[in-house]
Amino acid sequence: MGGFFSSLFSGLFGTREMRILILGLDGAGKTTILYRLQVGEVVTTIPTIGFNVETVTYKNLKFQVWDLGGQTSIRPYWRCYYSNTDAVIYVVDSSDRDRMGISKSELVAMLEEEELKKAILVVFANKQDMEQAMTPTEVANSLGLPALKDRKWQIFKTSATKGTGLDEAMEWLVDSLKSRQ
Amino acid sequence: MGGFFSSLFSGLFGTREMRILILGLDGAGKTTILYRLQVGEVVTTIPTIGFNVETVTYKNLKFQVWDLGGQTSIRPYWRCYYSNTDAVIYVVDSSDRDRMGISKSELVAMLEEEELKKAILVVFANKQDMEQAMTPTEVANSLGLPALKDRKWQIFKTSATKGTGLDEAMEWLVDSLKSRQ
Amino acid sequence: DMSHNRTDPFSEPTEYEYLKKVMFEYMMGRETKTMAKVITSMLKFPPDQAQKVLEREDSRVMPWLR
Amino acid sequence: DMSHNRTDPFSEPTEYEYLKKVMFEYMMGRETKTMAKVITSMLKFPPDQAQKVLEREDSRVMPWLR
Ligand SMILES: Nc1nc2c(ncn2[C@@H]2O[C@H](COP(=O)(O)OP(=O)(O)OP(=O)(O)O)[C@@H](O)[C@H]2O)c(=O)[nH]1
Ligand SMILES: Nc1nc2c(ncn2[C@@H]2O[C@H](COP(=O)(O)OP(=O)(O)OP(=O)(O)O)[C@@H](O)[C@H]2O)c(=O)[nH]1
Ligand SMILES: [Mg+2]
Ligand SMILES: [Mg+2]
Repeated sequence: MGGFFSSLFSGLFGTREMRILILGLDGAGKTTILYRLQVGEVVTTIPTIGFNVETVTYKNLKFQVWDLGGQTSIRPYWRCYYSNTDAVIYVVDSSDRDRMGISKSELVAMLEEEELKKAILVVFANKQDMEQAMTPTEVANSLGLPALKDRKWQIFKTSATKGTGLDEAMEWLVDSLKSRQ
Repeated sequence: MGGFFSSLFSGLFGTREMRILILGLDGAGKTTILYRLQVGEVVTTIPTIGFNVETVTYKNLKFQVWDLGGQTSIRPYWRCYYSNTDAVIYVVDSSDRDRMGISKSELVAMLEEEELKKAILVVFANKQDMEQAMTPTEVANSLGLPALKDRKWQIFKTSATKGTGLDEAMEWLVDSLKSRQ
Repeated sequence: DMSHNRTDPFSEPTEYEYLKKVMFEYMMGRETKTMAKVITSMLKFPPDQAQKVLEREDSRVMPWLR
Repeated sequence: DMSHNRTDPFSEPTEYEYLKKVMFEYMMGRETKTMAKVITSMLKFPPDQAQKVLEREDSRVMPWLR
């Protein structure tokens, strides 16, 4: 009986699209990552004034992925998109040492929001192909990740343009989302 | 038979609300007039940033009356309201000699619009209670009304605050709308 | 002073207040076709976008005629 | 220079472009609840108006549950 109802349930509700937000400062590589994930290619991007939203299928899971513009003046509106979010991909330009502090404040403010309390956090230490890139450990420390409480999180080194590290990160994310259900 | 169908028709369509716009420069008295017509009283007004829309019943005819703000910066948006308009009440502050030229240009621009081609025009030479008020004839000439072609129009002297002249004007409007149908 | 090369129509508070009023009415579903005309012209929507929006308004006013 | 005492959120072209984009999506009926949140906060709707708008969005997402 339980089996019948639970499979009925997964039939009705199990195919709900997961909602994922890609956040991070302007120029971090969010849009590049979104289309890498969706079409597997590097697309030419312009700064996102607004958002891109695409359906991405990964390991039989369907995601509705929102890539929000990261410029200073429109960052305050990120919060309008938080409701019902399952995971946040937070993208950092690992070579942008000067703005690591700003990136941290935005991350901290975001994680304080009630609506994101249960969201899983994956940090992409992006642009690892650049010479001056900080290591994932350095990025994690700069963002204060080790001090996070009550949060499932992980950091991965990625290069969206070279296409490295993304699979590993997405695999972790998918597993985390599945095991959470 | 014709009688049956025509009364069926008037039953179905005859009660369509007439759409009337009240236009004119800021401070001309549009909002004062709208509420004079609707509730029969002088209300305290503030400059209209946006519009007021009210249902006014006059001699068994139902009007949807739109009073649009007349300030310079929002006048360009009057045209968004023109569609399906049966009549325009154009209100002039008869004591505002300095701006009679501006009032004329706005009127002329309005009457050139295709969507208002069939609309009846009633001009209210308002604020007749003021000492320095121009006469209706002077107002009509300043606005270039005598030169109008293909337009059913009439001008009335009114004082929205004293309540004079409005009945006469509305009576003419109602008769014109009825005879037009 | 950035106000000289601004591309938006909010050169004065009146227009901003006006937009808010019209947006509110639109979002509450009142006279949406008219409000849509005001919004698309205040925000200077490109013609193709304005047309799409207004066509959509037409179709929602009388769905039973489609 | 009027830009100092302006009450609108369009201190730079980016916000204006952003509003246009979000308005268009809203008017095309896409993700209207989320778009409504953005619009009401960009235009700084008074709390009671914002609430009315968002309640209306809730009711239109699932009319069959009313
Ligand atoms: N070297 C290098 N460049 C990258 C990488 N990822 C993205 N970029 C480049 O960084 C620039 C900005 O990338 P976008 O994806 O547009 O950045 P964004 O985060 O979407 O920026 P906003 O839309 O303004 O918030 C582009 O020129 C990308 O090609 C990377 O891993 N390595
Ligand atoms: N003396 C006199 N004052 C009038 C008359 N009609 C209106 N007023 C006054 O003129 C002022 C402006 O009137 P409103 O009705 O607000 O003007 P409006 O045309 O709606 O102006 P906007 O909303 O800015 O376009 C108010 O103080 C009114 O009381 C009138 O016939 N005589
Ligand atoms: Mg982008
Ligand atoms: Mg008024």
